[in-house]
Amino acid sequence: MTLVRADTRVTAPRAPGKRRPVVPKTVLTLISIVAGVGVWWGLSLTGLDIPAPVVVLNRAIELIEDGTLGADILASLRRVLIGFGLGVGLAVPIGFLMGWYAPVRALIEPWIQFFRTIPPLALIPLAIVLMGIEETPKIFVIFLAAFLSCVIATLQGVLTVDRTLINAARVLGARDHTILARVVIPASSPFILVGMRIGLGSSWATLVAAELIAAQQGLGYRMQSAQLYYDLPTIFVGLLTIGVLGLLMDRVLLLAERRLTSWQETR
Amino acid sequence: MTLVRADTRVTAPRAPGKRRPVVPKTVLTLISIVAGVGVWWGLSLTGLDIPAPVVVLNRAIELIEDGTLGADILASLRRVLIGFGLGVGLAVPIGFLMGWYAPVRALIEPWIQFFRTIPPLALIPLAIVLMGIEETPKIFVIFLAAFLSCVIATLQGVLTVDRTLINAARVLGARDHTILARVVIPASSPFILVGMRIGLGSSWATLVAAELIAAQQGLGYRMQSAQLYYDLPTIFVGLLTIGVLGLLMDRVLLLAERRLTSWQETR
Amino acid sequence: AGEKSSEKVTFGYIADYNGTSLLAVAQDQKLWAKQGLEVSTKVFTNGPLQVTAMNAGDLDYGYIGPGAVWLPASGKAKIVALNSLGNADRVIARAGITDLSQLKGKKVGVPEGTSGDMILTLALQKAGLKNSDIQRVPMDAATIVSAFGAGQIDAAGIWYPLLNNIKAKKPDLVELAKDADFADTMAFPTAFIGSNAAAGDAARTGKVLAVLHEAMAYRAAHPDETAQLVAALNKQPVDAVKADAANSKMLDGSTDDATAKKWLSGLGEYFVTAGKLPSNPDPATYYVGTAAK
Amino acid sequence: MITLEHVGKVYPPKDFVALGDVSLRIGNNEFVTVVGPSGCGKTTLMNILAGLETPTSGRALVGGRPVDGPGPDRGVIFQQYALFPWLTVRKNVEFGLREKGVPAAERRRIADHFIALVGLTEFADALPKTLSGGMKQRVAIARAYAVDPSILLMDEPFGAVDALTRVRLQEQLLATWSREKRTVVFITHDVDEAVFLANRVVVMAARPGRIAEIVDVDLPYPRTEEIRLSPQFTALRHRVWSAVHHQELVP
Amino acid sequence: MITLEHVGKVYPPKDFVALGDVSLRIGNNEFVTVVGPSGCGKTTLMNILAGLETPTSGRALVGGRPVDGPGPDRGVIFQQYALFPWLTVRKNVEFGLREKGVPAAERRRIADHFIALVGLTEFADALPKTLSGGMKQRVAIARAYAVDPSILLMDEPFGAVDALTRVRLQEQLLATWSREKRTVVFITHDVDEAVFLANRVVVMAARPGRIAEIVDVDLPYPRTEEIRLSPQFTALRHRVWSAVHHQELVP
Ligand SMILES: Nc1ncnc2c1ncn2[C@@H]1O[C@H](COP(=O)(O)OP(=O)(O)OP(=O)(O)O)[C@@H](O)[C@H]1O
Ligand SMILES: Nc1ncnc2c1ncn2[C@@H]1O[C@H](COP(=O)(O)OP(=O)(O)OP(=O)(O)O)[C@@H](O)[C@H]1O
Ligand SMILES: [Mg+2]
Ligand SMILES: [Mg+2]
Repeated sequence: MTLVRADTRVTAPRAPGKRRPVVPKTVLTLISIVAGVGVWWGLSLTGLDIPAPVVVLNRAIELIEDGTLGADILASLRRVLIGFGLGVGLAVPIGFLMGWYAPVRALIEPWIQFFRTIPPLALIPLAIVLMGIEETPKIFVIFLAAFLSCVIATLQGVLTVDRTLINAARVLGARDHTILARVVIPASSPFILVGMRIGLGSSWATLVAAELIAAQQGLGYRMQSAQLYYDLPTIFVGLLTIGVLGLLMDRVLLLAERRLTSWQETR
Repeated sequence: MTLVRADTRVTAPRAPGKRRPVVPKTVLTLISIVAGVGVWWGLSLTGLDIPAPVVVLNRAIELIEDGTLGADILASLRRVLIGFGLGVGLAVPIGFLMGWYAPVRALIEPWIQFFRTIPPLALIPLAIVLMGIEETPKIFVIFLAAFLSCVIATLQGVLTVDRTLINAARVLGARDHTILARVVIPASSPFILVGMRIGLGSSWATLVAAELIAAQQGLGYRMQSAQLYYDLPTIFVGLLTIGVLGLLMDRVLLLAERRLTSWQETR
Repeated sequence: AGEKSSEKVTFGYIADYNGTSLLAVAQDQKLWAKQGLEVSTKVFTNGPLQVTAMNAGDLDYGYIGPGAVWLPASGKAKIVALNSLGNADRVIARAGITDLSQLKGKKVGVPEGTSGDMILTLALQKAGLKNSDIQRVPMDAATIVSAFGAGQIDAAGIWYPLLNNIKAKKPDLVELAKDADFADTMAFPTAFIGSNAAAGDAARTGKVLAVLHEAMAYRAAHPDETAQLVAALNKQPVDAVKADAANSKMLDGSTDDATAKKWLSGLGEYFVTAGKLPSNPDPATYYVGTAAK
Repeated sequence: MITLEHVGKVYPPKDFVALGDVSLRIGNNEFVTVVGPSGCGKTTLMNILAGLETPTSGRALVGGRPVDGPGPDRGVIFQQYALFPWLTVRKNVEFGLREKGVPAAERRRIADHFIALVGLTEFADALPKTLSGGMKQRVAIARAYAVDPSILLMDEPFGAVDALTRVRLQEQLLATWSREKRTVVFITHDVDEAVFLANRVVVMAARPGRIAEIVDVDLPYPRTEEIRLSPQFTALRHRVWSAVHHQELVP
Repeated sequence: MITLEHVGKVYPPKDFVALGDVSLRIGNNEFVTVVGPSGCGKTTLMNILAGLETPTSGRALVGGRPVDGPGPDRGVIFQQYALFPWLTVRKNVEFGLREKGVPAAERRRIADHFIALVGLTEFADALPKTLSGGMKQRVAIARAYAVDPSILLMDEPFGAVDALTRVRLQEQLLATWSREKRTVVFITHDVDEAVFLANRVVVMAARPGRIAEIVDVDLPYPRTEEIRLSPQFTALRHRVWSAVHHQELVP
């Protein structure tokens, strides 16, 4: 049946690499982190109101030992994961609807851009009135931060999808929902990723605001109450913990991206 | 000299339009806004802690008449424009450097993602310590919000640029800086736009935090001090003004985008 | 000394009646110029930020409420003068709760580190309850207004004028405790503070004190005019400012050192029991009001 | 049955006339090739048949009904391949089958069959970015064949493959067409190919895009090398060639 | 002078051998065409010469120096056109001139000249997305010609244009080449075209990519229609054809 002869594959031993000896990325990242801690140390020595790394480390050890940090991390991580997950999960279909059906966009976009400009702090009274003081309003505030970043990115991604790919899917019989799942989402995954990365940052950055709402524990709450007592070491422990958790989640996203967008023909 | 005959162009009168009567976009946007105000009115009637639109409008008129609102808008707009402008202006070259030179990325990226997770509120003491209490720290906080959103988007845009276009530029003799200006920036403009739109929202959302730093006027300051007396109408005037200004700036961005990315072959 | 050229002073404040009144008077009556000072005022929303700015060298003097007195007490700044005694704080509860002891197991909103926190702690002590006997729900002051109004919490430590907003929604709420209930053991002074550096400059601090005292005298003599001045400066309605003013007892500058130190030491006691200070320092170490006089 | 009635296409914003006034009927099971100078509107015409563009005047009917969007009854091979870059060769070929609801095992069998047909068995799991231009084009061919549409719209489908592969693909296409009697609309720049494959060759002209001439090819199927070398073939070839280029040679 | 010394290219991650061991010398001012089955490594070879890919073994020299990245001395026409979609036709053509520092007025003159050469004068201000496939390809040609490189690397440059335009572009290319004596490496699938244009035809074979045979074309320039019809031409054509396909016919 085959009229064109199948090509046969030939495999060769790997050719001797000619790459210049390059410093591996992780080493650079380590150097960068060490340098950053150095700058911090330097600043703390200038007499400015910045606690030294050692002081912060000691405080962190204290907080770990009495279990506070662990409990705070769990409480905050849970809120961020749920809020962020819901935000991204909703942003992708809404962004698609906005990009696909112009009237939906005309109806929704002004509100999204409007709510983007509202500081999370200002939303809190409304959130409490509508959702009480349990977990819901806290997660909602985080959700909103993730959602609003991600939906704009998804929208732009959908608008940017190459028309010929959509056409190719349509002539193969694909309906709108399949085009969403199998063409638009993969094609706009670089945009969705940008939205997720920015949204992830926003989620964590909003945590302090979210935990103003009657939180009993959580990293944001801990920082907030430490601020009232000018307890800089605790604030720094909070900042660093949030930073490290955010960084780790970001790496997970990047890893996922590398797997999902390896098809791209980029540099 | 011409061996291939030049094509001649034929122009016809516009064919009779067959389009279905579609509601124009601006009408939809108007409907959406009216509906939003309706929802607001409805909420204000339920006895929730929300002032009615009329009350807010009256307060707005008062604030306009005594010149407060105008002065606040000017002060805030100036901060946002400068902070946002600097943020975007720096994000594009830094994002390019990160995307183009892997070591730069390895060095900088963790810090960017780290600072993304820090709530602007927590930055304020540091900003005061390092930059005093004049305009600089206020603008800096806004700058950071815009920069951090935009730099991640630009980075992703640079990473996503089609390799063949870069190759085409290189075989035409382009050096790195020309490739940046004439290939990478245009090709990643949809990404940069996403970063700018999200960054614009963040800039405005950060305004309240920025104006915690010894601001004498500004929309964020006004809302903050209205909160001392729980003066909800004034808070709402602030929120709406910020929302409307943010929306207008967003429209300007979209307009600029439409002009800059009309070359795209999108749906 | 510097008669010819005026000395520069930066002064932080909070835009309520307590925080603004003296500065508004001083500006209106040109009291600064009289002392050869040139002032630049900076508005803040809380005390700790002013202390941060002071320690960064950007601010010479500032204003704090009673909840932030632990800052100077722990050596971050010096108190240069007492301004007023707060009488605005209340413990409130929803209708049906008639006694402090009934707060047991209830959800109580508290803006931590403020005078609302203080009045609640004192009230609980008086009723023989521990912090763990109630469900303490930390939230900021504006949030308490919403949460109480929406019935999300049963009680709260809060103050006027915010309380007026709550009353508008829940006219039947009950006030379980007020500042005056603790008048014999505790006062709630608001204060002007100076950075450690600024307070060390006795000559200039003396001039600043002179301004403040003269303004206090004017304020005591002309309460209505003062309210007008504050309303104009902060762009607030005069009625709201007056209502705010009624919640505190304005000092007129005649308070003697012993009384001031008694109040401060009482506050220090509270901060120690609340765990915010390791020990109660002698007010003389951070109160320089008369020393400069 | 495909019918074009006075179809015109004007592109905004400059009111550029891509197609002037095209009328054409293509019978069921007919094999029509389309030739014409670069930019004369061949792709535009095909997109209208596919339902991807709407004519600005006139109308296009397929099976008696106006074309209203694309459908799996009309398979399309695009000039620019339009492979899904995130799917492997096999998944690309399976795409349309999935939409049709073919079960997984069957899908794979069909896909592998057509991948073998275009000689890419060894590359079934490769991503498009690792393929050469000609290999991409062959994937696009396999993908369109796999859904087994009753109408095949092919835009220069064999343009990027070498001569021998091209001949084999031509023979393969003709064999399937004779067996399963599809309707085929086939755009090409190769006049030889146009005559060799077609029942009728539609010659288009540019500015505005229109049909200049229709050449009937009365050669018997199966088309063999002999037919290719026959004087009849040469004559037809010449006729199509001059029909394509006459309009350009005369001012 | 272009020299390839035992050039090999292995693609990760599966160690796929795109080029086995290719050695070749191309003299100055030579016109070499490259033919070979789809996927045999023609584009890969050209990318190595252009400096866009590094060989994994062996080395490539141009003018005696190892190729170390691309340069404006080597103009490239890509198989996929690679136009800048945000630039008009004219700006695309001017791109390389700008890099060379040609002043604006001169730039425009040159660009318009080459745009006219490929018959797109009316479309000088159009964006690529409004062009047909063949028109895009012609823009890519004009863009490469405009920088006037001493070496031209062309990957199936005339594949998407109609037959007449193709003949004209061929003649045009030969005329310029004879006049200005450039070195041209020209990939094509059209055996006719390969023989008609070249001094030498390099025939490649696949799996692994390698040179199967080099056919010298001893036909005089200028190449005319007469030469195309000469028995010598037919013989050469046949020889190249069987060289391309021999390897595939024998298992
Ligand atoms: N979106 C568009 N906007 C404006 N003009 C367009 C657009 N698409 C196509 N055209 C014009 O329509 C004409 C016909 O284009 P089409 O792609 O149908 O040509 P073609 O016959 O397929 O050419 P080729 O053989 O080169 O592929 C061209 O002149 C082209 O410039
Ligand atoms: N990035 C890559 N990764 C893996 N394999 C690749 C890559 N690029 C090309 N190849 C393989 O190298 C081989 C040669 O590709 P190349 O593009 O050079 O072929 P070609 O001769 O130009 O073919 P065509 O005539 O179809 O364009 C092909 O089998 C292809 O699959
Ligand atoms: Mg076409
Ligand atoms: Mg190739």
